[in-house]
Amino acid sequence: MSDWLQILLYIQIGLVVFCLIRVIKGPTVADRMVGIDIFGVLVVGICAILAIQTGKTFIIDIGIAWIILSFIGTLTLAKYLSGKNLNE
Amino acid sequence: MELLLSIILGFMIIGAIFALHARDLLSALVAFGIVGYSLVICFLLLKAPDLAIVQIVVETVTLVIMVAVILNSTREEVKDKLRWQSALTIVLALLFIGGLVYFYQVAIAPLDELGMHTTRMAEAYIEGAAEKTGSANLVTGVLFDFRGYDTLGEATILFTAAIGVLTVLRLKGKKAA
Amino acid sequence: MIVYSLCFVLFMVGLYGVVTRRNMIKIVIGLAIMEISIFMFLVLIGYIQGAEAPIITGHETAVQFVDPLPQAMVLTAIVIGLATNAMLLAIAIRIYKNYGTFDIRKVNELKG
Amino acid sequence: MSELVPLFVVIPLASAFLIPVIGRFVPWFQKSLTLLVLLFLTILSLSYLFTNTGETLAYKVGGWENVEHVPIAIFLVLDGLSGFIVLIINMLGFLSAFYAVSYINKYTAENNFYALLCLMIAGMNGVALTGDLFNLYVFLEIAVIASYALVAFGIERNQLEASFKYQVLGGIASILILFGVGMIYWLTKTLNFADASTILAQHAGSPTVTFIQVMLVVGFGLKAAMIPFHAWLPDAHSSAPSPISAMLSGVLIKAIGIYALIRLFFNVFTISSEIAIVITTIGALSMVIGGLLALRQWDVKRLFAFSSISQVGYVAMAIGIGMIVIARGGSQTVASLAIAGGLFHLINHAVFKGLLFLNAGAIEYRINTRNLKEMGNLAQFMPWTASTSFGASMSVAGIPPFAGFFSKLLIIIAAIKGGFFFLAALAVLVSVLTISMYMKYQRYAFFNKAHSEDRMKIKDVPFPMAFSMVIMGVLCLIMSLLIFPGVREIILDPAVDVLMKSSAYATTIIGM
Amino acid sequence: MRYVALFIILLLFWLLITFSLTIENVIVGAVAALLTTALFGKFFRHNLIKFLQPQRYFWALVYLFVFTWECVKANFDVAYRVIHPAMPIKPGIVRVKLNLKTEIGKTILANSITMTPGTISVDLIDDELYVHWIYVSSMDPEVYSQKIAGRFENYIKKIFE
Amino acid sequence: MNGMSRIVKKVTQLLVSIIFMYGVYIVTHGHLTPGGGFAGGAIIVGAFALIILAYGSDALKLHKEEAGSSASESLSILMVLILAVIGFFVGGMVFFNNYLPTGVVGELISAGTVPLYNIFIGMEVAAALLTIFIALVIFKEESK
Amino acid sequence: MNLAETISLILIIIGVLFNLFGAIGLVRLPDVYNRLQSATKCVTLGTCSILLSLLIRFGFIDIGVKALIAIPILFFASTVGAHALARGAYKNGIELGGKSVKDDYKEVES
Amino acid sequence: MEELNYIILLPVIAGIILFILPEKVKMLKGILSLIIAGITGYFAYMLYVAETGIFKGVFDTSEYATDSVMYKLLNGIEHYWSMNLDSLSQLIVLFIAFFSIIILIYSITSVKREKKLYNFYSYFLITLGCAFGAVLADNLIMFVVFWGILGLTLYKLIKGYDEESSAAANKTLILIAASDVIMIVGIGLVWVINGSYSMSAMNVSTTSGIGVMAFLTLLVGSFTKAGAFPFHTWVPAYAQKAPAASSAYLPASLDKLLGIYFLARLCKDLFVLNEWLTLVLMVIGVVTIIAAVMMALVQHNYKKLLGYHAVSQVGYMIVGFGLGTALGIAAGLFHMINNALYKSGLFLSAGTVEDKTGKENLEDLGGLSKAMPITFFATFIFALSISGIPPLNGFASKWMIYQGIIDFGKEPGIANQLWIIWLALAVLGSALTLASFVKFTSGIFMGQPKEQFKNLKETNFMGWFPMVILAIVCIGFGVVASSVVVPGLFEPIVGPIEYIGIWQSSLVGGLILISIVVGLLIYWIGNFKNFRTVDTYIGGETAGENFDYPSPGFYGTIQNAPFFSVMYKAAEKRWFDVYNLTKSIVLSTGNALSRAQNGILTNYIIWLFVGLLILLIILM
Ligand code: NA
Ligand code: NA
Repeated sequence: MSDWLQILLYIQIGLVVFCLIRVIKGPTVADRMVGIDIFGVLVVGICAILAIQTGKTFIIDIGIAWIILSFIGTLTLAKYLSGKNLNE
Repeated sequence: MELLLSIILGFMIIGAIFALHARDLLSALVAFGIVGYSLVICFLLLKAPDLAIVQIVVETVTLVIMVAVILNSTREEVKDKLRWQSALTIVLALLFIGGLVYFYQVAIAPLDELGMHTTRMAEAYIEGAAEKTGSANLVTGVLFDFRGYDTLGEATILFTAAIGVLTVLRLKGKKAA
Repeated sequence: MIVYSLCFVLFMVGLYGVVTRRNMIKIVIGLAIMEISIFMFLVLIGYIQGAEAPIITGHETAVQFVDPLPQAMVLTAIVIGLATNAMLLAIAIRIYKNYGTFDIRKVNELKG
Repeated sequence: MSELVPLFVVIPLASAFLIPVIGRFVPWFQKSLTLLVLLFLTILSLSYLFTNTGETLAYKVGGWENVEHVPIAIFLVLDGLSGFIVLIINMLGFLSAFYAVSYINKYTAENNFYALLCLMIAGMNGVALTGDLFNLYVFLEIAVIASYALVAFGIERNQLEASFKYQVLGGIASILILFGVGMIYWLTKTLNFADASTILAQHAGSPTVTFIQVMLVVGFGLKAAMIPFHAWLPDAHSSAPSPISAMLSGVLIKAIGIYALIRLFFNVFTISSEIAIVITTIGALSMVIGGLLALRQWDVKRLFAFSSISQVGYVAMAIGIGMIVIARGGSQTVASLAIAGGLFHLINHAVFKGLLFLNAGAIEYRINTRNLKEMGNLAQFMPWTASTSFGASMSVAGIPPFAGFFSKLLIIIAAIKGGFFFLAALAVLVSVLTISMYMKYQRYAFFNKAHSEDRMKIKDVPFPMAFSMVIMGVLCLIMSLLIFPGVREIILDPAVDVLMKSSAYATTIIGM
Repeated sequence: MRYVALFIILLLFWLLITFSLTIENVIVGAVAALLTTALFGKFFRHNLIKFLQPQRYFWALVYLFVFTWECVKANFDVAYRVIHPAMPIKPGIVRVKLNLKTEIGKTILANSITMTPGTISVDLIDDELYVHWIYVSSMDPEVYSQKIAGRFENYIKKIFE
Repeated sequence: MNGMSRIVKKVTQLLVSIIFMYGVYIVTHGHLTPGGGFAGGAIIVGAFALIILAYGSDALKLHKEEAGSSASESLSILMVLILAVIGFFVGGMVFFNNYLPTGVVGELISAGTVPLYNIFIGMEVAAALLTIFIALVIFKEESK
Repeated sequence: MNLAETISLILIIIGVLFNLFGAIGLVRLPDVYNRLQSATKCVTLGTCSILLSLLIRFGFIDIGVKALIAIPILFFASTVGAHALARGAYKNGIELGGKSVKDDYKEVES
Repeated sequence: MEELNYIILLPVIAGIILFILPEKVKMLKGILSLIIAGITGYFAYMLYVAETGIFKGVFDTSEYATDSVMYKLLNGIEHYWSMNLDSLSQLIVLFIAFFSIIILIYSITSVKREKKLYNFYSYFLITLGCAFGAVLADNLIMFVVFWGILGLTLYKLIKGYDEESSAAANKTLILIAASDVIMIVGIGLVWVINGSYSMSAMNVSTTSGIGVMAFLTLLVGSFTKAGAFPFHTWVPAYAQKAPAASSAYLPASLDKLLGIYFLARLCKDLFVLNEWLTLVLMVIGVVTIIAAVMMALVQHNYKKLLGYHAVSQVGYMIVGFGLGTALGIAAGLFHMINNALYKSGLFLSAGTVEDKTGKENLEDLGGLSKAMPITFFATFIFALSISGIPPLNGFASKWMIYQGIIDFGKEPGIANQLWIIWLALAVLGSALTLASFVKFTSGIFMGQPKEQFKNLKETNFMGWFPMVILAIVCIGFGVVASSVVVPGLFEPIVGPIEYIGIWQSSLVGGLILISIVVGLLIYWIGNFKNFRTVDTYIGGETAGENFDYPSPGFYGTIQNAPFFSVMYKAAEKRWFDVYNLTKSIVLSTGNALSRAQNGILTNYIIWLFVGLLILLIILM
């Protein structure tokens, strides 16, 4: 079980590379934003796997915090894309 | 562990280089965000959940205020042609970086390997910290009890920055004559 | 020790950015990257192989915790970094309004 | 008395936190609170110096006792040296704040000004008092972030430019300092000065320690604006509002630069002659190059700013000489003479440079220029400004009976007695440069012919500004008394003792 | 009413995340919920009478299963398209007319559509949902409206309207 | 139309109070779980930021808010200081004394003053970040 | 390894696989809208699956419940995020990719 | 010996108190100052007749031996406050008091008219006190403190409200203060060698390099104060721009007294000179004589002309001390006193003339002898005296110097071998002095009186009285030089003067005569036409502007001579001015360095890290 989890954790961490590739390749800035948005969700998965591994509740807290903040970050970027000032 | 961290750090380095080279500021921001978020993964792996959560927060806040700044100005990158044409410059730069890295290597060689850390001052923080402070989260215990004074300073810095930002961004510097 | 070295390389990348970039926002990013490398460095110092995160959940018996002190330091340092970045950005935007550019090389009225 | 040590930080912080709230409703609140607080702290530091001559007061924040001789609390240490620095900080702070009462009138956001000033002072007091490496970094950041904002306080083009460059360079320095602190923790597993010093002593001379030392020299060297880490200073110090320039040049670069440097290199690291030579060399370089650059300036505040680099170079060089002599086991007399000269010059520079910036502010306040070529003949119309600036100029130029003369005397004589003839010659050379630049200032600002006819009607500055300047002018003169044993024993000697008995620091603190 | 509902929801949320029923915890949670309600109550604009009708919860459960199934299908669909060497895609944005009245219903639908095969909601203007579709299989509005929204619309109607 | 699309607004209505609540949770459980005053405070700011993003700043009547946030910032950090200074008077002239009973490790009401520090730091951070955020977001200089 | 553990492991494997597909889609698909399609859907579902595995593994105790709470939040956050990004991208003038066959939204925007 | 304290503290404290009085009551301030000066004069006399010795611990703090703040403040001051009263300081103190009284008398009416000269009397009195302090100090640090304050008050006694005077004031203080700093090095070196700051305990050999350095650095201080080549350049600038009372007080009298006093201390008590140092002194002496007088010859501005002479005369004193013999030192001291007498007199008369006419250039003046007979007479005496015409005092001291040089030549040593050169140049200097003073006197007082000066009247009593006193003393000292003055004033200092070899009065007398003839000749060459203008005036014709006194012609004649033209051009470009030379070097270095401060942040960061790398390379 724990070996499996370790491998899955590494795979999940490895997936982050795809986001990095997208962020670097672009080509539009929206693509890059998608990259970072997905990155956030992937990390929630990492948190979850770590939580299973260690059995510590608080790691889920980090995951939830991440969901929330990544949501806010994505909205900020999206609002930027739509050409509005953040306070409009 | 060390290998995994090294790989993530490698990604971070690549992301950082891209962030610095992106033609478009917003892309640079996004890439920088990736670097900061990757740090969170490292923190998670290094058993620093407190830092992970704070780093997420800070990275996002930084991102948001940077976006606000760019929205208030321009996202166009400054047109700069790097004057790195001469091989000499590159060689010098590499020598420079190489030199620093070399000295750093020499300096850290006798120090503890990763994971081989021992505690001295923190020994007392860990030993019986729960009884002393009653805080289950030792980092919080350290922050607010053993080193509460540092934390007061930290909060003060944020306060200072807020006052400073308000000061810098106020409408008029001088009263109308 | 390879991690520590990579950390330092990340530091140098940030430095490279601060030195070569002309855009003030990029300079801020470069500084932030340098800061990130230092945070990483400090946390690495406090890491102990096989130890637990320094939070008592009530289940563990006789476990070793990683050193909480570097973590507390980094936490403080992260906030300080945020504060300095906020100040820098506030100044940067004000400079943009005054000089019409983010190019630090064009912001050079003070010299000599 | 030791219970009062945290007050140096707590009180200015509290006033900084109160000002934005209450200052909104009570118009005179910011000024009066700031003044009261700073006056109180000045008196407190004086009372420490007069009542506890040379005694070290250590305060453990949180009341945590040492565990098996390992200090775990953050220590606040008030000894001769930090008492000396704290006195300078708060005294200058008080005078600058008093001056600002009318100077800052023309700006908006006065509340923020006083809040930031209090924060800066709290930060510097924190740096001066702390006995903990990381705490040093934290309070240093409070002070510098407040100073970043204060430099840009007027939000004019040049202020913004200066502030940005200052922040970037200061940010790099802070990162290097944090890096150094981290490496010390890595090596010693402790952050306490005293505790770390006992462990660092076992590693003295190892490449690791040398690397750390270099990081810290560069980091704090930048904060102290030593050549070649000085580039931010002329911009920032000349652009800031004058009371702030006075604080920056007079106090900040010393409290968070020089003081931190000497505290660490005397009391935490084992004094090594290599580092001592580095500090001496950097000091001498700063002294010469700063002087050469200052002489050609026509912007009066820029002139003062470059001169600060030069004068702080004197301080660093003198203390470096002291370090070399101690490291080589040379004569105690020479070492203590050099260190006393350095510290004496430090306090002198605080006063006269502070005063000079206040003078420049007074001139700017009345005729709205900093360019020497646009001044002239002001001595006839601004007698207080002119006479105090004369005192300050003479003091910085090292002309008796002003205090600056005696500190330079000590430095030069110590250099000669220690066999550093070349350094003595440099000190003399720079002294001549200094005289020339300040005579240039005197000539073009206060004498010469008036730049325009409408200047003929100007009046001297309002009372608060004049008052601060006069007090500092008088200080320029009466601080000469510091050379006499009776006064020296109270103010200067305890500070020198801390540095001379550098290893006693650790044993005292750990024993507490 | 709205405020009370929000308060209850928040307190419930609190108790779930803290997962503790000690008296202190409930008090702290209540205080926090009260504070939150006071601050953000005005943003909580839902018609709450409906939440008292139990059949809506039943349909919600049903919807959950349907939706999960669609979701899984969607994922295999995407996986297929992504892994297929030729990448069989034919993307486009289509306009879907909604029959829903309530704002919350439309929003849930839009979000559901985002999670289901090959579609993603781009904008909601009046009653029309603009959907990016990875494989535009039909050009007929009737057909694709049913195909994209129809699956969920009825359930959502039963839950929210 | 001010703000973002209707979908975003609707979901914001659902989420914003949850986010705020979560922030409060992080703050108050700082001594038990990761996070604490700083992280929680920042999440609380996230709630406000979300509203500004979704609805535009008019929804919060910003000019007042900015003043209010900097005032509450001052007050809360002052409270931190007062908490620390109370140590002077309770238990032998000790600054930053943990003068409250430490309780049982792992319980919500434990660790003496630590949760109180967390709460006030949380408020301070929230107010400070909100101030910075608002200042940067609504910053518009008079035309030069 | 008991049943709960096995199921949870399977769920995790499924989740990671979905994440993998999403990530591949993120890299392979041609334009931003398509990338959003694949990435949002797969990665959100994958992550939800992993979170669900926590509930299965630990049951209704604090950790499982917390994971359960995370799922709807994640659902709303990521779908709305995707929607906002898609809309923003369109408003920003990022055209549909070359393979696109239909664009009804154009009329609204123009 | 309380006078030792009072003579220093009384004027200083009085000066500080006078700051409080408003400028409106300048006259009152002057009278008060005069009273104070009178009292110090009494003290000076008391000290002159007192037994001599070293007095330490004059501030006896034992009675304050409680733990009071005052005690703490003053505790330890006795360590610094030690004085040495010997015959040399007795003499100097006496003359300082004398000159200050004389000049104060003059100033009471003249300074009243100087509108923008603030706090003249305060600085005057502080100067007085500090001059006493410097002369009496035994501790070198105490000495240098007083010495430095004198530079400061010197600066304060000039009003700088126009371009030139502010430049002059600037230059003055920079040079003076620079020399003070250099003196600190000397003091440090002396401390290293001798282990104490006490002058009386000092007898430093100049065989070692460190000893030579100590001597030379201290010499710089002495030379700058006295105004010797190459540190003299502040003197003419100051003399031209300062009020007459200031010029007469400091550069002309007190600074000379002090500078030469210190030179005497250096040569006589503190150091044992080696022969190379003697040579250096001789060279500097004669160069000072010749260079300064050459510059004086071509001046239009009569105050500047006097300034150059004030420098030139110092050369004779340096030559005197360079000789190192009792006769030489006595001659140097005698010349110092004489010079102070006639030079301050000349400044007073120049001030009077300027005050009356408002003109600064010789071309604009002429024929004032009728209007101002007393001034003319006094000036005439001073001019003769400075030119070394018997039987005036200038003659007497120069005579002693020539005699000294001749005797000096009889000893072995490098400098001694060259005695004939020193002698010739000294004589030439004397001749040139005469030439220029003929020009000075005739330019102002003789020739065609200008229309605008027709209604001039003699200055008032307070104006001419000091000049007359000085003139009388000049004559008196000349007449009774060998019988009273030298034995009475100088032999107590240098010991009985032994004349080695024959008393070559005929040779010396001949030299004096030669110098007079040569001087007149030079004047005649330069002013050939001029005699004719004077003739026309004597013939009773009305002279027009065409026949104006043509000083420029005189200027041209010498300036165009082959060797001199090069030198004058160099001087015009200020190549000899150590101040300007250094200034240009320093400024160009600063400009070069400032290129690095180019406003580009990148560069700043690069320096930072290059510095870091260099430190690492050096240390690791
Ligand atoms: Na925490
Ligand atoms: Na405590």
